[in-house]
Amino acid sequence: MADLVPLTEAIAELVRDGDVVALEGFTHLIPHAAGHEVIRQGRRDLTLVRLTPDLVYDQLIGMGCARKLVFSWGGNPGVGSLHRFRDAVENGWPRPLELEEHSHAGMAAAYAAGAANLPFGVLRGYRGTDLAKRTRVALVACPFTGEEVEAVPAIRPDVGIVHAQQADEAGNVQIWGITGVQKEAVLASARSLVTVEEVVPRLELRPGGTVLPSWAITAVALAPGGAHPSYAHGYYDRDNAFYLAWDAISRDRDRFAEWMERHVLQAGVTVP
Amino acid sequence: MADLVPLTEAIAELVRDGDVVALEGFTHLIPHAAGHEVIRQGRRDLTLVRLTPDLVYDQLIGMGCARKLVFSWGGNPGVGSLHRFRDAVENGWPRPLELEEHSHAGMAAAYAAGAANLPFGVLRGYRGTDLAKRTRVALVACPFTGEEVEAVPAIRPDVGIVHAQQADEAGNVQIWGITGVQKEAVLASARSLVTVEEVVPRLELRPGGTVLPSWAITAVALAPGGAHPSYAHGYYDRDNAFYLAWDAISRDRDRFAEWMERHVLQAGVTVP
Amino acid sequence: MTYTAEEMMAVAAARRLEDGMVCFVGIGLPSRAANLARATHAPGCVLIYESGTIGAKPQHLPLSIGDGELAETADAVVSVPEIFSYWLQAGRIDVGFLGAAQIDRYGNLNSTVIGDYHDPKVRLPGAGGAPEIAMSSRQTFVMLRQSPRTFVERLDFRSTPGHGDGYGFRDRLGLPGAGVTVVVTDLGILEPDPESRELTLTQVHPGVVPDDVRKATGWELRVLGGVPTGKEPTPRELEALRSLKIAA
Amino acid sequence: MTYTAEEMMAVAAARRLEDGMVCFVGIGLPSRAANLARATHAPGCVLIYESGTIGAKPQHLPLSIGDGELAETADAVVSVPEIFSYWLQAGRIDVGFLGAAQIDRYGNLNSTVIGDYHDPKVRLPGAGGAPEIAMSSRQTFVMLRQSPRTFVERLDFRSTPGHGDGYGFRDRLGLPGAGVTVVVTDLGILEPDPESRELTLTQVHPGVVPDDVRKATGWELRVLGGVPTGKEPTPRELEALRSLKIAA
Repeated sequence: MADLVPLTEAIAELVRDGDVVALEGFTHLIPHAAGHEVIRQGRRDLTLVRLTPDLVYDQLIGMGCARKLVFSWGGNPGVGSLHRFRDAVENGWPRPLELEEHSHAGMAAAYAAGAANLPFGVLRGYRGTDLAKRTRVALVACPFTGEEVEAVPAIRPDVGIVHAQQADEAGNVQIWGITGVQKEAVLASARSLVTVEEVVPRLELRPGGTVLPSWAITAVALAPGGAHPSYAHGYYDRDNAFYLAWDAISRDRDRFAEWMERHVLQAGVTVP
Repeated sequence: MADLVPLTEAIAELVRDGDVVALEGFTHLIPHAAGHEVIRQGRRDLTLVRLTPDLVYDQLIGMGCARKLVFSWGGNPGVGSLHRFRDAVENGWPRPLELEEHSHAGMAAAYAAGAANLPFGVLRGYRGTDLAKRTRVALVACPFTGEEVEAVPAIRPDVGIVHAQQADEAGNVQIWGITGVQKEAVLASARSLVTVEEVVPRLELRPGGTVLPSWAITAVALAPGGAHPSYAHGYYDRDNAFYLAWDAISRDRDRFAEWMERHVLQAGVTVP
Repeated sequence: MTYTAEEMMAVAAARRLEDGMVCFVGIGLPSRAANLARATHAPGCVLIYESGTIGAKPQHLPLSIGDGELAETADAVVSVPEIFSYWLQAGRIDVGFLGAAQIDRYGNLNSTVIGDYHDPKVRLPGAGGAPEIAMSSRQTFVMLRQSPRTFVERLDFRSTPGHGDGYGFRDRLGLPGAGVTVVVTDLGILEPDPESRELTLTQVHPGVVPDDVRKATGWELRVLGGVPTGKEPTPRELEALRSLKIAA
Repeated sequence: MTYTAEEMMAVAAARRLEDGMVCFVGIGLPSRAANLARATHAPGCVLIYESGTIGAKPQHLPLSIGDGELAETADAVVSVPEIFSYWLQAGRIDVGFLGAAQIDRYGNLNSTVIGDYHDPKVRLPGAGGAPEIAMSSRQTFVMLRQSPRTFVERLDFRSTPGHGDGYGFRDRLGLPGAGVTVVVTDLGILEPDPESRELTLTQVHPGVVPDDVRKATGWELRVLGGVPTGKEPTPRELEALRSLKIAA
């Protein structure tokens, strides 16, 4: 049974220095509020896992929380670079960032394997790329046909964090719209946190809705607006203007630091 | 784009003697109407694939359409034996039936592998069973940890047939309720047929609904009541009385033959 | 209040379930027992059927594991590939319930054939979900009427692993779950010996003496010294059980 | 009517799409081109975005591949693991659209780094979905502005395979799709030579001469004899294209 706890408490209990942490949400429902709380609590040496690092990891990386990044596409969607990510990789600022780089298909197969308690995922991928030499991918032969296909190691984070639209009072969670790899991220993780837009008495199953039962989640925390500047289908739209604005904010180290100080460190948790 | 065709035509074009055929539907939406049409058209030497053979395969086997069965549980749910299946296995009547026997988990992994165009599926299963010596399962070592897990060969039927509640005029299909392995059965097959309760102008996505786009299906055929005595969620209930009655009907070869003659061979297609 | 042997079995099995346990149940006795637990001391029991229904709360006992009511009352309905991979194989199931045609002294089960596999006397339905349920559930409960024909010295076919040939078998094969921990029969309850893993009579139902159970067992049954007699079904248990009607 | 180079690119790419084609598209030019095709000669084009939206019919061009409108207008929304396994890897995609930072003469793409991988001059976003899109789609269309900096003799990093080192490469590696079949630039269209698979200038846009394209290419560009000039965007195409607004 997932406990309904304040976000501060959830992060304090679930996320530890040195953990492998996955904050997922494929452009939709990116758990920014949870990421900000991780920053406020000053977690260090995290291995961050995520297909698309997006702004939330740009911020965690820029604030020095991460020692390693496992990812497949590290850009500002529709805008350009993630400057804090680039600064860490190109200049080691504020600290060097180790990379384990995959393709989306590889990350997806690795999460699915983790959720299914398998040591590796199987796919046809990485062929004819330099990526294959720079990441963890290997060949496995089909024991029936002899054909060789690719394998990636399962992703099994210490903590998986996603944002959803709703939880009921028992801690059952519903996500709808684009659901990405959120279910896999939660089920693949040893501990899991779901932040939600609202807590409702009873979940109404929606078309395209995915329900995660309370007993498969460690903790649920209320975080209205917790996906901003990403969006929450049925609640608010993607703040495309902020994604554009982030380019300038994040380009300069001082301006970034000042923005984080004002909007994250000083802000504190903005949820009831 | 799936063509909307009469069931007779769909079976005539898609199902050929000697084919590997999967009629799926996990207790829910079992495509009986399609199975009956296969019987009426006198197909022979089929390899029938299905987790739970149920009455539809008891009938196909009893009518001599099958040379091989790939399955995981061959009973009359909540009632007892499938007598035509037993007669074929125990006495070779009306003809011997070759068996490839799996567990549900193994069949599910094999269908998923087929749908994903992988040569094999991976699972943890079959360990410590005599089944492992009697079926197609092998060990694969994780290239990263060395741990051994089980592999099953992908299921790639020549034809996959499922029953769904609705199609729209473009041939897009929606299934809701218990969806079993239907999506995998369709996507794993070289050719596919979906029989539907009704054709609607436009699909309303339902909670728990799965949509298969028209272009991923070969043919759609209208077959109201086509799942009976199984059920169609939102249309009609499972005819539990018929499942009970089938025990006596199928126990005796002559009574079975007479029932099939009257209710299937003579009946013809009962759809508009 | 009088009651049947089947009712005693359902009650005895239900009593072993704790509130909040996640149960992977099949049709028939397991489904009755788990729903009885939900209706009495364990309302928070989570019922999972292999058709993909998670948290089903049927008012009527389903006749098939795919009955519509299971989907309508479930917290979530997932595909069959998902229920076996993300849920069972992932180790999220506390108790897997199984029946069988034959069981041996180590709780291994046969639901495949009586006689030779290639020339069977009786062809049974087969393994279904059982091999992986018995492999990956934290515990496995078996419910089976007891007779020398069902409790046999040697299985005709091992469809599903219990404790194999005894202590250490499951670790050797890498079977993560604890295996069969409870066998509920119409005569009593058997549990594996902590050392040898051999099934041992640890409880008899009211009106049953250990000799009755020995006679109904196809091997030399180990019996716990001073084996206790279980409690009769309470009126509340029987009422709750009888109000669980089979779906029409 | 006047038009921009970007508009010419979108139009030229859209014209290569046939009605009913299933397109795996990314954001930006590919999305514009595919939606233009839907709005003009190919209303039955099926748009798939890697966020899992199948058959999306956006009224506005999405800024991100996960915009809500894609889900609202889609025939189906599936998980990311499913879109890559059951749909792309299964070989259901006719055309995969890709961009990149660098392309070489065999249509191999770099979207990972400029400079050394471990000490990059510029760290780019990375491969994303491209390696498998280029592997499993029946054809791959590349859209890329042409300059000696983007059309290079040697890639700094091969993120995504085109035709590798030429004829036979894809068969040798077991890459099922045909690979890059069309490269649309701001100057013209390049297609692989049937024999060598080397990219060859097969069409120039209006107002462009082959020498312009040679100068904008970092290798000795092969040019089709008497290379034809493509048609200007029609007013209808430009209207349709301009009525596709970016989501606010």
